[in-house]
Amino acid sequence: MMANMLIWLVFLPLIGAILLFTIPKENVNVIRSLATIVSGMALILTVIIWGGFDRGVSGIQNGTTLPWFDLGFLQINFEIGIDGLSMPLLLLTTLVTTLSIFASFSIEKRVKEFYIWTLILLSGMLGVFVALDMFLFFLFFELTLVPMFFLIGIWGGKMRSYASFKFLLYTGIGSGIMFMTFLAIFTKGAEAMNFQGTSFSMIRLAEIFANPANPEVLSEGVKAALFLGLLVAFAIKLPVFPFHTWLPNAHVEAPTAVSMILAGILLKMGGYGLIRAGFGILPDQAAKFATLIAILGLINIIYGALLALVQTDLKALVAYSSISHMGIVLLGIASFTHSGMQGAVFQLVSHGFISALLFFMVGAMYERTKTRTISEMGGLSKSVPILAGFMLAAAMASIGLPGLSGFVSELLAFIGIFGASADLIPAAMTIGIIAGIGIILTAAYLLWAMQRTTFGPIKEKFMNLPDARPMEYVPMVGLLALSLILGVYPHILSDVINTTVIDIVSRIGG
Amino acid sequence: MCHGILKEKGVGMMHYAWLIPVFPLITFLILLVAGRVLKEKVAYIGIAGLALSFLLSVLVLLERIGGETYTYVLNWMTVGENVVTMGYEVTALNAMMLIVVTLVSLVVHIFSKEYMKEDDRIHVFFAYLGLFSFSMLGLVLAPNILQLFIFWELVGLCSFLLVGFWYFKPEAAAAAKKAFLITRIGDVGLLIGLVLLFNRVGSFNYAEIYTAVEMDQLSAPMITTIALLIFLGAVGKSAQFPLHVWLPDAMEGPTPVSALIHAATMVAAGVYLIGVMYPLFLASSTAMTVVAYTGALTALFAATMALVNNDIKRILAYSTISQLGFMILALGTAGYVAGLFHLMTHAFFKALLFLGAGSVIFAVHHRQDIRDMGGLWGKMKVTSVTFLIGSLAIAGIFPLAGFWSKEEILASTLINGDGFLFLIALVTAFLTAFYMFRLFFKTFTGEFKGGDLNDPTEETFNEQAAWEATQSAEVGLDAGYEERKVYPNHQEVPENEPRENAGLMTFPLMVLAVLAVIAGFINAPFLGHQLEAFLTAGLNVGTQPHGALWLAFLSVAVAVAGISLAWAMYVKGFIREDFFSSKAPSIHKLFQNNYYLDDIYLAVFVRPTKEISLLLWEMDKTIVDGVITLIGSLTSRSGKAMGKHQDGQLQTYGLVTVFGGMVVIGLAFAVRGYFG
Amino acid sequence: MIVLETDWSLMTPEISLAALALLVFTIDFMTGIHGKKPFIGRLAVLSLLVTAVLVILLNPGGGSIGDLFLVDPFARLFKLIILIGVAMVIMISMYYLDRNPEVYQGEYYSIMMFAALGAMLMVSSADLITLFIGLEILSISSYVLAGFKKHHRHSTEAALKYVILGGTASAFILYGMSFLYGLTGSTSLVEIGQAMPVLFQQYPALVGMSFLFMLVGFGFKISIVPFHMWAPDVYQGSPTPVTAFLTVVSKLAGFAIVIRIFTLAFGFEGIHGEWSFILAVMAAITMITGNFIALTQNNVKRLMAYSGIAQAGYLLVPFAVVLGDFSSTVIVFYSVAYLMMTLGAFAVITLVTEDSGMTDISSFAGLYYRSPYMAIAMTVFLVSLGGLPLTAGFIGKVNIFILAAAGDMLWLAIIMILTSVVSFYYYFGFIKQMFMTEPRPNDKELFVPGGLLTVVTVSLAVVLLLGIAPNLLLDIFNQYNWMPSFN
Amino acid sequence: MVSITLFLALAAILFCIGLYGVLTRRHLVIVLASIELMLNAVNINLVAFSAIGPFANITGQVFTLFVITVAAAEAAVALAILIALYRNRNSIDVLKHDLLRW
Repeated sequence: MMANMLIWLVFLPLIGAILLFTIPKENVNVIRSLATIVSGMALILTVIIWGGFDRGVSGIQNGTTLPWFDLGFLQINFEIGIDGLSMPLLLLTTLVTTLSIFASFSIEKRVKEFYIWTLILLSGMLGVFVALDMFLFFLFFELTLVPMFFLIGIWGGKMRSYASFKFLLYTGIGSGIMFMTFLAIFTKGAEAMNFQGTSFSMIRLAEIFANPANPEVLSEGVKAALFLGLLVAFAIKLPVFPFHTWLPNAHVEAPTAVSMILAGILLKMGGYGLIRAGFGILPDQAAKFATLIAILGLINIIYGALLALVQTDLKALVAYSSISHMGIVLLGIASFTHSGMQGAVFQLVSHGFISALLFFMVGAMYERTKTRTISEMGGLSKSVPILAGFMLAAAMASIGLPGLSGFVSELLAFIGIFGASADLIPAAMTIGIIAGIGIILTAAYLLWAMQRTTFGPIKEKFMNLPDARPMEYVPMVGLLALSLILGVYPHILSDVINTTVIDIVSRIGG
Repeated sequence: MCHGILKEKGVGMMHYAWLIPVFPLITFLILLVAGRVLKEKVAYIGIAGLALSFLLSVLVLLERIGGETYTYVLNWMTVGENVVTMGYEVTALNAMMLIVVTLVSLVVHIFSKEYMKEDDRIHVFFAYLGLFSFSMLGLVLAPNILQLFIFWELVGLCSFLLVGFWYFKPEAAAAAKKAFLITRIGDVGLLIGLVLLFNRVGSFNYAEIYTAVEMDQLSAPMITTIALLIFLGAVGKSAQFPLHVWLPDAMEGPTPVSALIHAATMVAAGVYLIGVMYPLFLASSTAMTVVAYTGALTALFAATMALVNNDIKRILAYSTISQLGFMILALGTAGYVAGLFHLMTHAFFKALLFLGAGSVIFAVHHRQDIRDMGGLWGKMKVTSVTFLIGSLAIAGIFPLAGFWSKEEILASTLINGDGFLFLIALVTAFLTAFYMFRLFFKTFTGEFKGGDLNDPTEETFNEQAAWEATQSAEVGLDAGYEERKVYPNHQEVPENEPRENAGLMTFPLMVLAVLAVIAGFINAPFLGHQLEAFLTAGLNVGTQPHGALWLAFLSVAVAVAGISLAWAMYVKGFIREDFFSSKAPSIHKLFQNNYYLDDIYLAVFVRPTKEISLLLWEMDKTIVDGVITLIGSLTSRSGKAMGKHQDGQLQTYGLVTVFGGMVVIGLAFAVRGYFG
Repeated sequence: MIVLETDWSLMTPEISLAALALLVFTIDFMTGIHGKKPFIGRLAVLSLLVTAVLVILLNPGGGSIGDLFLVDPFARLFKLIILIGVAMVIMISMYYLDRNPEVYQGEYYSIMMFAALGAMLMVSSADLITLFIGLEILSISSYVLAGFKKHHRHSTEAALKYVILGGTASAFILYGMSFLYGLTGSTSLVEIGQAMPVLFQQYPALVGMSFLFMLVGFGFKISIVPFHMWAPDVYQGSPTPVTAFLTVVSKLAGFAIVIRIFTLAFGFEGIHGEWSFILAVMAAITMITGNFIALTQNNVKRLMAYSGIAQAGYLLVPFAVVLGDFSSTVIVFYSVAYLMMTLGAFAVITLVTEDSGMTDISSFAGLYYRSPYMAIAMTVFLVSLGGLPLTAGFIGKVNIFILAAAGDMLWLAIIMILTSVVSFYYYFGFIKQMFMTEPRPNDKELFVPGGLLTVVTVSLAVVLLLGIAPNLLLDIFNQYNWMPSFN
Repeated sequence: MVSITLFLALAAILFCIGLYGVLTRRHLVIVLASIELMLNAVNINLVAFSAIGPFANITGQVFTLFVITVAAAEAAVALAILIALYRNRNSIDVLKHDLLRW
């Protein structure tokens, strides 16, 4: 039953998109409501799945394997399922998408298309999080490219064309590299099994790779190369320095709702993929490269924060802050501890809500002031106190204020990195301390931005800006509340993640 | 799923201790949602909430005296095999703290009702106050260091919000940010410290940490590291050297806020933190030494800066830093009770002084420079008298509260510290008395120098204040500082002479004055050190030092000397006011400019960071992204180059085809060796 | 082999198509050569469809006429592809000819049908002579078609280049064939294949040379680098439907015959290892060159030509990796996908370029506003060509990846993946024009004639259907024993 | 008995001359004639193999007939195209026809 629900969940938005096709484009309100209803239904489905999720099981639940097509020498299956890793991200996906649909009601241009693409995107994202077959995973991964290209390219800002192409090609290369590595993994797995029962199933391949009986085919060098391939592929999506440069462009140009999805969900596919494929199939290699991952994470944290410090565009600042925050994910998973891994997943979810909220706030401000340049704003608390308040709340969440979800993930990641075994990461302590500086920098750039946008004397032209519209409360309150709930009572989430995390960590003999 | 674990039986008042922070939280939520509607009545809601909290605190304290520590926790998060819990705990220390916090908060609420009455955003103010009270009480009730940290950050947030309450003032905005940022440095230390603790102890709970320390589960260097990291948190929060620079700037907030947060409660949280982690500190002599010296140095430095400042609130701020240094010094010299005792007494008299200052500022229409004041003694009777009591208390005059606690600190430095620390403590005590009475005399005695209060042309801030504001603004990475402006809150002023404020403002002063007089007796030797007995029961914090009688006389003598000097300089003019400044102008300037610490931070940390960031950004655009752009353009260029052969000439095509074929043939033959 | 004993019914589709083509030719002749003749177009489509039905219905068991003419699943599938492809091309042409009445219309259709006949003959042939005849029927028809706008300078220049280079290529093929014949004394591919193991031991150089000469010639026909030079010019100059024909039908038929020859004649294990590497290298160079040059193109037809070159590279990959049922399945599947997405795209291109009178990519500006359906369909085709999900192109391409990886040619798969990403740039350049650029001021809403609409709709449906449910086709393919020699 | 090698060499030379002509001559008719030359090289090969090859049989000559026929057809089409081109451009110089490029 549940498994069928997963299938429904993935295809429901696509069906919704097809339904939207049939509605004349003049019926803007019908289109908006339909999009909301479809994503709302997806949300309800995820909540039901969440409710039925067995927290005691570490492996895959609600799995289904349907034969899809046969190449004669290889059966490609539609293999899906969820575990403690994907469950939270599924919920994140539907939640953020639904809220971003609310946030996109202000879009007047080509409304119908907008929602069609959004729903297709939603299908793709959900698919990524449920796919257990590498082929399927790649399919859904690629499926997100096209809608995103359109969403940035049509509804974006001045440089939208550049940004959309950069996104397409850069992340396209990323998924290309990913699939190359998948192919190599598949081949090596097949070789190891003497071409008996070859499969693209991640679960199956993980078993094959874990089998110590296959040493000669799966030499260390090969496995290391495979892992590095996955690392690079997902590093582009996450993004990790130095593969991050597409992100600021994409964010700055993307419309608010799209930025929300991009930062809130799309980046998460990178982190998820790294854990699912990289750590799932090649845990020993992941352990071997733990130091590298940790250092990359550290660089991300510091580099993103330093660059955010000098941004003049508020949205670019938030974009760089995303880069910085994704470093925490890397730091967490590199530590190979329960807390670190859990912190990473927690951060994926938490950053999903927080960055979406931040982008929404920046968008709302932009809509009113028509500028994103930090120095041109100022004193907005005066004219739009509620928006300014939420923006401040979002910034605080991003800073990692306790009581909001960002703190929990940072805490867990820190516990992780400081608790990392010295065999894995020799300089874990140093890395952790430098990462601590990153936290200070985060506070610095966000507060600096808040000081210059919402505080200070107000400009004459911003005196009569309208404050939050009723529709805007939905994403604002929703996202903040989610962050608050996770921050105040993280058990809700940690409960779901924990068993899976224990399972992942145990794979390196921990 | 979320079942509580009742650790100890005996459900009494203490079981309901969780309500203490919840009342202010409720007021916060009410005001957040309905504040705009309630408008004038918001103050009553806030006061009512706090009053309930205070009452409950009293009940809890009464039950705790003679009772046992009460703990109640819930599962908060599962990390691997470890379960992190959250809940509340009533110990002796936090029972005392509850009283201090709720009481000070209550009177500040009452005071604010009048003080903030003309502000448009009074509902926001009271909401923030409620949130702060909630956070501070939550901090106090925390049964584990993680929960403490959570509320620790929340009080930081409230401080940020309240310092920046008048957000439209650039200097307030800058100060708020500075306050948050600099305490954040300490917080990261604390965070790392508690993470390290967790990794080694497997729990955040105080009890388990104590046990771990006792059972030697932690290596000695690790204990020192953790203790120092935790101390870093305290340094930030309690504004100790070198992270003290935020507190003077934080005076940009409304005065009641300064009284509540930046004098009585939040800044004392650092001291409280050391208090709750005291077993850990005791286990490391290195850490204790660092703590003691930091406290001593801060006490002295801050006192010297207070000597030369002219802003009434800033003087009090430096005084606060100095007094906090005292407390930390006490803790660093094993004076557990002394430090916490001083925390309590200080809370009362410093809140009193701040509220008194607030009352003055209110009366003179939001001027803060003491050179523009004077002669208020006759005009503001209650304020003057209570302020005098406060000053005497802080100076350490028998039998006021400050005397008892300060004497114990001196004792502890003398007994457990070294001579140097004792000397510093003594000098600071002298300086304290001097600058407090400099403030008192300049404000309340002599002639009123403020001129016509209704004169709009009157520039009420001097260059000094403006300069400082610039500094604070610049520390905040904000080069584009705007011209300093004054934002009077009072649109209409009916009279042009300062006069005593309404009862709602004087009543809190009186309450606090009474406390400043009597609070000291709870740990008075002749009453048998009641507080000490209460606080140390069941705790292993070492024997508490007690001073000999001569120390008491010495301490009073020093205080009297300070007061006399101030009297001689500022009332009688026996010594010219600029005597020291003219004799040693460089030192005077050094004091006045906070030892140039702000400049140093700016030059050493802020500017380089900014420069590096700019450099990195350039690099990001040119190199990191440049490589990508280069790859892109190389691709299309190579495409162009390949397309160049497509020149439209039939025979070129043929040639390429044939040559291509020949190359393929050649390659095949070369590689595969068909002629083999 | 006695003529009368032969089962000529195996050739029924070819014979009937020849008859129908002649009929069309005659009708055209009788109705005067000038003027618009849509009915002849319809007749041609009908004839092709009838032939297609005949291909499906007749000889399901296969068989052969001596060793000259083979009917096996491989041949039948490619015949279907050719017939449907040509039918669709003709439907596109009907619109094109409607806009260009100066072209002799009846001839056009009948020559197109003859070309289809040649292609059909070619894919079924198992003998060098038959093969050559089929190839030349196709080629000569193509030369004529390329130059069909005889008053148009570009068209005639294209035809000239095509005929001269094509002739040279034919000479290369023949020269290679002559050695094969000389060494075996037979023109039958089957017999050559049987003799090959021994022959290769005896005369490796001569066998290699004949193979490579044929490779040059056929490489030219299927336009793989470095024998591709003619393609962009000819594609650009030819009438747009002819370009579509050349890109799809001619190329796929060429592929079919290359596979046929190399399987039957050079297919045995010993020699496959020798040339598979060369083919792989050529496939790689083809993908790189095609995609890279396409990046710089502004002319739609030229761009599609380079895109077609790149696609030829993709198609070459499975062939280079391994020969057999698996690779045939993959190739045929991709051929079907390629047929549909390319023809669909060309239908839209014809519509747009004919409407605007120019072949610059900017003629697509704002197509979404002018004809949303066409824009969306074009997007699907382009996305499919680029190899993005939910389209047949994605499945086809990924199958090729997997085959390459499984066949130990991961590097080839990697090049293919990377160049595919490069191709996003120009495919999405179209999309940008269609969706993200305002239409030019004089562009009105586009009227889509029924024929084009049908082509686009059919292609769209097939592309999407195969993208979602590739098993519809693959399940059938997996049952096939593509060529007798695969056993 | 003449060795078959001689015929093969002749054919090879013819083929090369033809190819050279195609690639270098500027007159289009000569280019066409060169293609014929290449095809004739093929014919010589086929006939030689047919007569004195290792597996001499008649098929080669049949093949030759087909090649001649097709070559004729091709030449006809080529010349027709040439004429059309000449009408359009007034030139049959190979180098002049480069409208389509890049």
